[in-house]
Amino acid sequence: MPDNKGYLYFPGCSLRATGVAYEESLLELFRVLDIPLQELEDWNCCGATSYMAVDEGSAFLLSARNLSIAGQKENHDLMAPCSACYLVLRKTQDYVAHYPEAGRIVEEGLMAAGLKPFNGVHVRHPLEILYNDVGLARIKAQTVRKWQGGKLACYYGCQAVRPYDEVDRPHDPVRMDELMNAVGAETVDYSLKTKCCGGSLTGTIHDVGIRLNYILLKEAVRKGAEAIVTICPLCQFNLDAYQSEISRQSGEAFDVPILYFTQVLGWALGGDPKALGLRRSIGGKGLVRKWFSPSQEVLAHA
Amino acid sequence: MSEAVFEPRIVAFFCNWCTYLAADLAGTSRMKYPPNARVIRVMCSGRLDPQFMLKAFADGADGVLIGGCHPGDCHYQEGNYKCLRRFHLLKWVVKEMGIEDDRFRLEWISASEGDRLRTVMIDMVEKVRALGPLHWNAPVEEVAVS
Amino acid sequence: MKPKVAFYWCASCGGCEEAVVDLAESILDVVAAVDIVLWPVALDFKKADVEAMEDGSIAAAFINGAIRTTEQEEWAHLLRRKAQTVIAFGACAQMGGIPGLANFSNRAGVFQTVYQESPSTVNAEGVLPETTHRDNGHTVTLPGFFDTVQALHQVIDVDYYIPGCPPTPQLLADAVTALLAGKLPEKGTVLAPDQALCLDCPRKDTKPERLAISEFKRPHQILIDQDKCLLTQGLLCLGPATRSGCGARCIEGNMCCTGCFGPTSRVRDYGGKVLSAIASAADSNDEDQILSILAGIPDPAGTFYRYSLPVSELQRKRL
Amino acid sequence: MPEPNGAIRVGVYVCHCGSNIAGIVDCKEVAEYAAGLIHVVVSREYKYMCSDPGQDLIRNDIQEHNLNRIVVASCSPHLHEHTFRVATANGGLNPYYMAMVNIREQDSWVHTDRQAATEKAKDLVRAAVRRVVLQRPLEKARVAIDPNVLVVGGGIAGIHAALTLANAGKHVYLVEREATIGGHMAMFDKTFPTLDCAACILTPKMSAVKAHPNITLWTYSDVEKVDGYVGNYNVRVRRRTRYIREDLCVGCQECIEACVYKQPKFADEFNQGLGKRRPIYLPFPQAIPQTPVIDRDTCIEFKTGKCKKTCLEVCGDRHAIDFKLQDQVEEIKVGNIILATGFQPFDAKRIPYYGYGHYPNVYTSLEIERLVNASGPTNGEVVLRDGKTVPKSIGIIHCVGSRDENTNRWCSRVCCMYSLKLAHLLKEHTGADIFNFYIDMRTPGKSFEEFYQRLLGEGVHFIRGKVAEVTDWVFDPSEEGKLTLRVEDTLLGVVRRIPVDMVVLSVGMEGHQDAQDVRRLFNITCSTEGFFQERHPKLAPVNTFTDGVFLAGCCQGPKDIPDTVAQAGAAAAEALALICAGYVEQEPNCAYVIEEQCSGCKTCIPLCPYSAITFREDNRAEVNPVLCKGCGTCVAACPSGSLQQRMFEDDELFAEIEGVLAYV
Repeated sequence: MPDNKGYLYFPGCSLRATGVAYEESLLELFRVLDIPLQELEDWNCCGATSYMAVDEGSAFLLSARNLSIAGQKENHDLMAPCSACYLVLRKTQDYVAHYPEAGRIVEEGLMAAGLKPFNGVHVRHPLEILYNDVGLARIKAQTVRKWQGGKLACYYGCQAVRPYDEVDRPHDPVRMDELMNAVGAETVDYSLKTKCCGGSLTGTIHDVGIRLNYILLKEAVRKGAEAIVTICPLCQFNLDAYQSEISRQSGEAFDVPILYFTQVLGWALGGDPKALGLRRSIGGKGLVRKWFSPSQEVLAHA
Repeated sequence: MSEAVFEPRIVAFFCNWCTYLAADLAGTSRMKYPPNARVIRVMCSGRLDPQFMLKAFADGADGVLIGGCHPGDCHYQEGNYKCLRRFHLLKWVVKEMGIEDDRFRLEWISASEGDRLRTVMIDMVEKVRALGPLHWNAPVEEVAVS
Repeated sequence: MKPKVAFYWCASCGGCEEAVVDLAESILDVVAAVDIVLWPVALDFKKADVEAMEDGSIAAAFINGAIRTTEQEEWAHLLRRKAQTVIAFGACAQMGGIPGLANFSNRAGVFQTVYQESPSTVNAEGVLPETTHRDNGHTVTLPGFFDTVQALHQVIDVDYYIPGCPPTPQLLADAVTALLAGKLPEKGTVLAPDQALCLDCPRKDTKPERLAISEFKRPHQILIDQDKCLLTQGLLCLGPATRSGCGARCIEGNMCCTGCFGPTSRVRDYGGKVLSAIASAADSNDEDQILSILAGIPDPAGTFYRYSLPVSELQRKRL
Repeated sequence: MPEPNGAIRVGVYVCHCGSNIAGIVDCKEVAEYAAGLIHVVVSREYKYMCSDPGQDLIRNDIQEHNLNRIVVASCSPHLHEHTFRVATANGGLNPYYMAMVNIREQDSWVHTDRQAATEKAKDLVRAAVRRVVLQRPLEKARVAIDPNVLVVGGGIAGIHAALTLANAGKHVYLVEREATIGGHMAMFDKTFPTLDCAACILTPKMSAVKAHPNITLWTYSDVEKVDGYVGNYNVRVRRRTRYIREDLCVGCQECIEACVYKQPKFADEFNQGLGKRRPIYLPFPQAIPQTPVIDRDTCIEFKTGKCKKTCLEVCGDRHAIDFKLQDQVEEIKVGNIILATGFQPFDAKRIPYYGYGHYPNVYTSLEIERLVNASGPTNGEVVLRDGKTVPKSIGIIHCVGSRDENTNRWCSRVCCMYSLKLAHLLKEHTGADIFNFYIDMRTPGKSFEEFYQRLLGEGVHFIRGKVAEVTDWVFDPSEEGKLTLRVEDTLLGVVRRIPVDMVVLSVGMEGHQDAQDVRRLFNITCSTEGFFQERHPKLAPVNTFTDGVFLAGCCQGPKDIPDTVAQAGAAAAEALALICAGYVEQEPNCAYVIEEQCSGCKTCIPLCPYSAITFREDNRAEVNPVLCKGCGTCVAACPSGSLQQRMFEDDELFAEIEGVLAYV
């Protein structure tokens, strides 16, 4: 679809909390791309993770309310940057369409709330928007700062790519890699790109969560990556926030920047470094400062 | 059949090579579907004279289902296309006579699609059940007073 | 003494009466040969006179028109009693004919159109016909009007049918001759050839062996070729499905056959059969294309059942 | 219609089929109901109508009660219509005075409500009774069988079928798409469980085909068009040109050596791309025919027109090479067709988490066949893609693209055995540690299980579990530089990580990509899995629903070499049976014109797919009964009702419609 009419934007809780750097860099990136984003008014929790596990029906209803609001809008492309939001919204549509039981719950719920049933809402993820709607060609063309930083490991996590295959190939996604390459960044063949980041396990069964993140960091480094790039606030948080603890436990010192792909792209496309939420990084502060500093500005098309 | 829940009468015309075999396959695979349809076998859906379908409605069928080979797969090369042409023109006529769309269907079901046959049967019965009886052959009481 | 013959008209336009008159001179032979005891359109007889006749005293009753009122029904029964042979005369008596198209509606619908909606009507009070009406002490009555129009044989037992809208004088003459000679065929026969019109069509040689219609035309849309098969010109000629015996008069007049002679004896539902033949000729295997080709046929049901709706499988529209 | 013996007397027979029908349909009630129908004189229920006593029941009743119409309510007419026609004929009636009612496949087997199923059976029986009353006596027409046979596909199935027929003195056209016959079997190294060399047993048969006077071999050719019917098929075959005349080429192969490409440069299909070939090449040394092919896409002459054409020079006055050669189109007449088009191996790329195409040292089983083969790309030396390292540990994953909801659900039947074979061969060649990962070990076949035992003895490791992924991420230093298989060992009940140097994916079998086109070409059906559908899974495994078209080998479903050869023989025998009979009887269901009623409107003529209707001098249509296949399309269209179809007359069908609906 033509990006001039822009997208409806569903931030979700993460982008207003642990993942605020994601929102900052995303908004800056779309600003430089000159693609308008219209925040969905009066949006509520997407119903993700724990809620989905406690009471599926209510979780669907939470999502359904957001979809219903979006359904009344002119623009039906609803962008959900958080993988969890993306998945639950998408899953709600899917279940309502294919499982009468879920359909009934949602229909009755919406009716009780005086909301219209949603139709034609197209749930989108920024990775797939940048790849399909904007396109590598335009990204290349608009790259002003050639990437001078180190090799990157693109980490997709699970929720954005499975079970739905609209964001990328479920088992071997490549679009983030291609976007990174498009702005001159080299990516490593990272075999764990869709493995588990522990999700909320870091909060519940801590040891397991920590171990999973340890594996991710260790393999990225082994493959020669100096930073990990993510498309999901939860992945980013887990990998970033627990690095010191992981280092302590494993006795291996990790100091790896965990970036959002929108930060790298935003920077490459000439966004204001201050607007990219870079200062919020925990791991690999030094590298982040180095890579995104004016000294690194090499004109791409010079 | 008890009128408690209305059990529609469906007359199904199946071609010998695809849909009739699909119905046999559904049987050998022990798939279950409602018993409302009565199947009449013809060699090819191209044999179906619109008079047959009209007759079925006139005699009290609540729905008529035609099953033929998928386009391009007709055992007789193009019989199903002839059926398709007649079906559409007949469907308009039948509609003008006040018979709802869901009562008259043409479905392409190949010999290997036992499951599809089952789905179509279930769907057709449910849709016709929802429409209620047609009872064309029920005597019309004529009151001449105005 | 001469055999008694009766002519009666029910729901019809009068065209069939014309057919009788069209016997021209030869009508005198008929008059000479038979004794016309009833012919409302030409001579004045009262119902009482007919009732007074002995049952079976009329040799043959030619009844034209469909049955749509109680009066017509009564007359049909009356004549059935009085006549040895009843002949359904013309398309309306045989199949319901043009009046039969009223079966796409019902009494209420017909009254609505005729007494209220038709442009020529001024009926502010919305007065509709009633079977009985009291007016200062007097009661006037009208026949009842049926919801459904019926062909003659759907009301009484019919011996023979003479098709056509109207029938040709020739068919009538032949029938009368056969009647007088006592040479009538098996009961229930349609007194006309049992093949389709194409057989007698003057243009039959111009029809290609592989007809495929990619667009249906309407007479006003094209300059109709005087000599070419009308179907090949994309016109909806129903000749292939229609009984011959009319002498292809419409074709001679460069017009399509509309099917007034009805189907051959092998066909149960004229409309269903003719649409099958027509649809088969649609020149495409692509569903959308098929639809757009067939969409060129105006009012399919009305076209294919123009004369035969009341005797078709479905007989009338479901309201 | 007039009866030889006066009134119409119908006998109705309701079959229990053991409990298959009687389990749901109340056969007694149905029979009693039928007894009350007009014209019905006898109405019985019986356990197995298709059994001899069942058939005798019909015969005796016909004589005792002088019945003149028979109705049998049992299974699908596709199964037993013939049986009961014969029974009817044995009673002295015309076999077409029988009508069959399907109350098994389309009633008892698909419904659960006893009462409703019984009502349905009654309706169908009532309709059949009304129909049978109107049925006419008919005679089957005979059609002569052309003794020539077309065999499509030159794998072991096609080869064996062709030789069988040729040895029986019938002429065979063997058409193969590739440049050589031999099919997949020619690519195999050894065959399980006997481990005899595939080439050694196959190549003699290949040469026999070439040499056989009764076989016309067309390789590098495709069947383009098929029409006609059993006994009389007209087939058009396109022989793609190889730019080398088969008649002039002596197979010296000097042209190949002489090619301007000093070194082979292009991926060699026969060796699964593990080896290289030149633009002018012979698929493999024992190829039949021994005529090289020039590949347009890689040949310089075709790409630029500026080649030195050294091949042409060396061929010299033999003039076998001609760059201007065109495809040849052959038109042949055959009576029977045997399809032996084989299978295609599952594309391992479809399972990304096994890393095929991503990690160089992940191989398909077919690649390994070539790798261990003495005449293969490495002359039988098993090395990794780097061309030198000999693997010290090898993992073989079974059921890749088989028994898998995400790809193919069916078992490919041969993978367990060939995986064992490869395990043996690889161990033999490399002495490596070999791990077989299997879901279930399936070794049903003569001395298959023994072979499995033997492998266990050879110290091959067997791990029961579906491999989750093949990955290069390192968890433990021992995994560095290796491929790690992550798998749940369901016998130990633990998740294991097993690092290996080489991974072999035992890919399953699929129907060919173009199976659908082929199916249409020959007017047969495909199962949902994409294999050709046999007429009956048990009783007609090599027949199709199109008479005179038979199946052999893996195009019908996965099978090993012995089963394939057996089936090929069976297909040949089926064809021979028809040829020897000399004729087939045609179902008398063709259309006919009621002359005196036809008005010559020509509506029917363009509708006939077989041009069986002609327009006569006397302005009437006429149906040629030999060409008519009995679809009835013309009948439905005849606007004056002057065309009818035998066995499906208008009045018979109207009676059937009235019958099913005449309920109270």
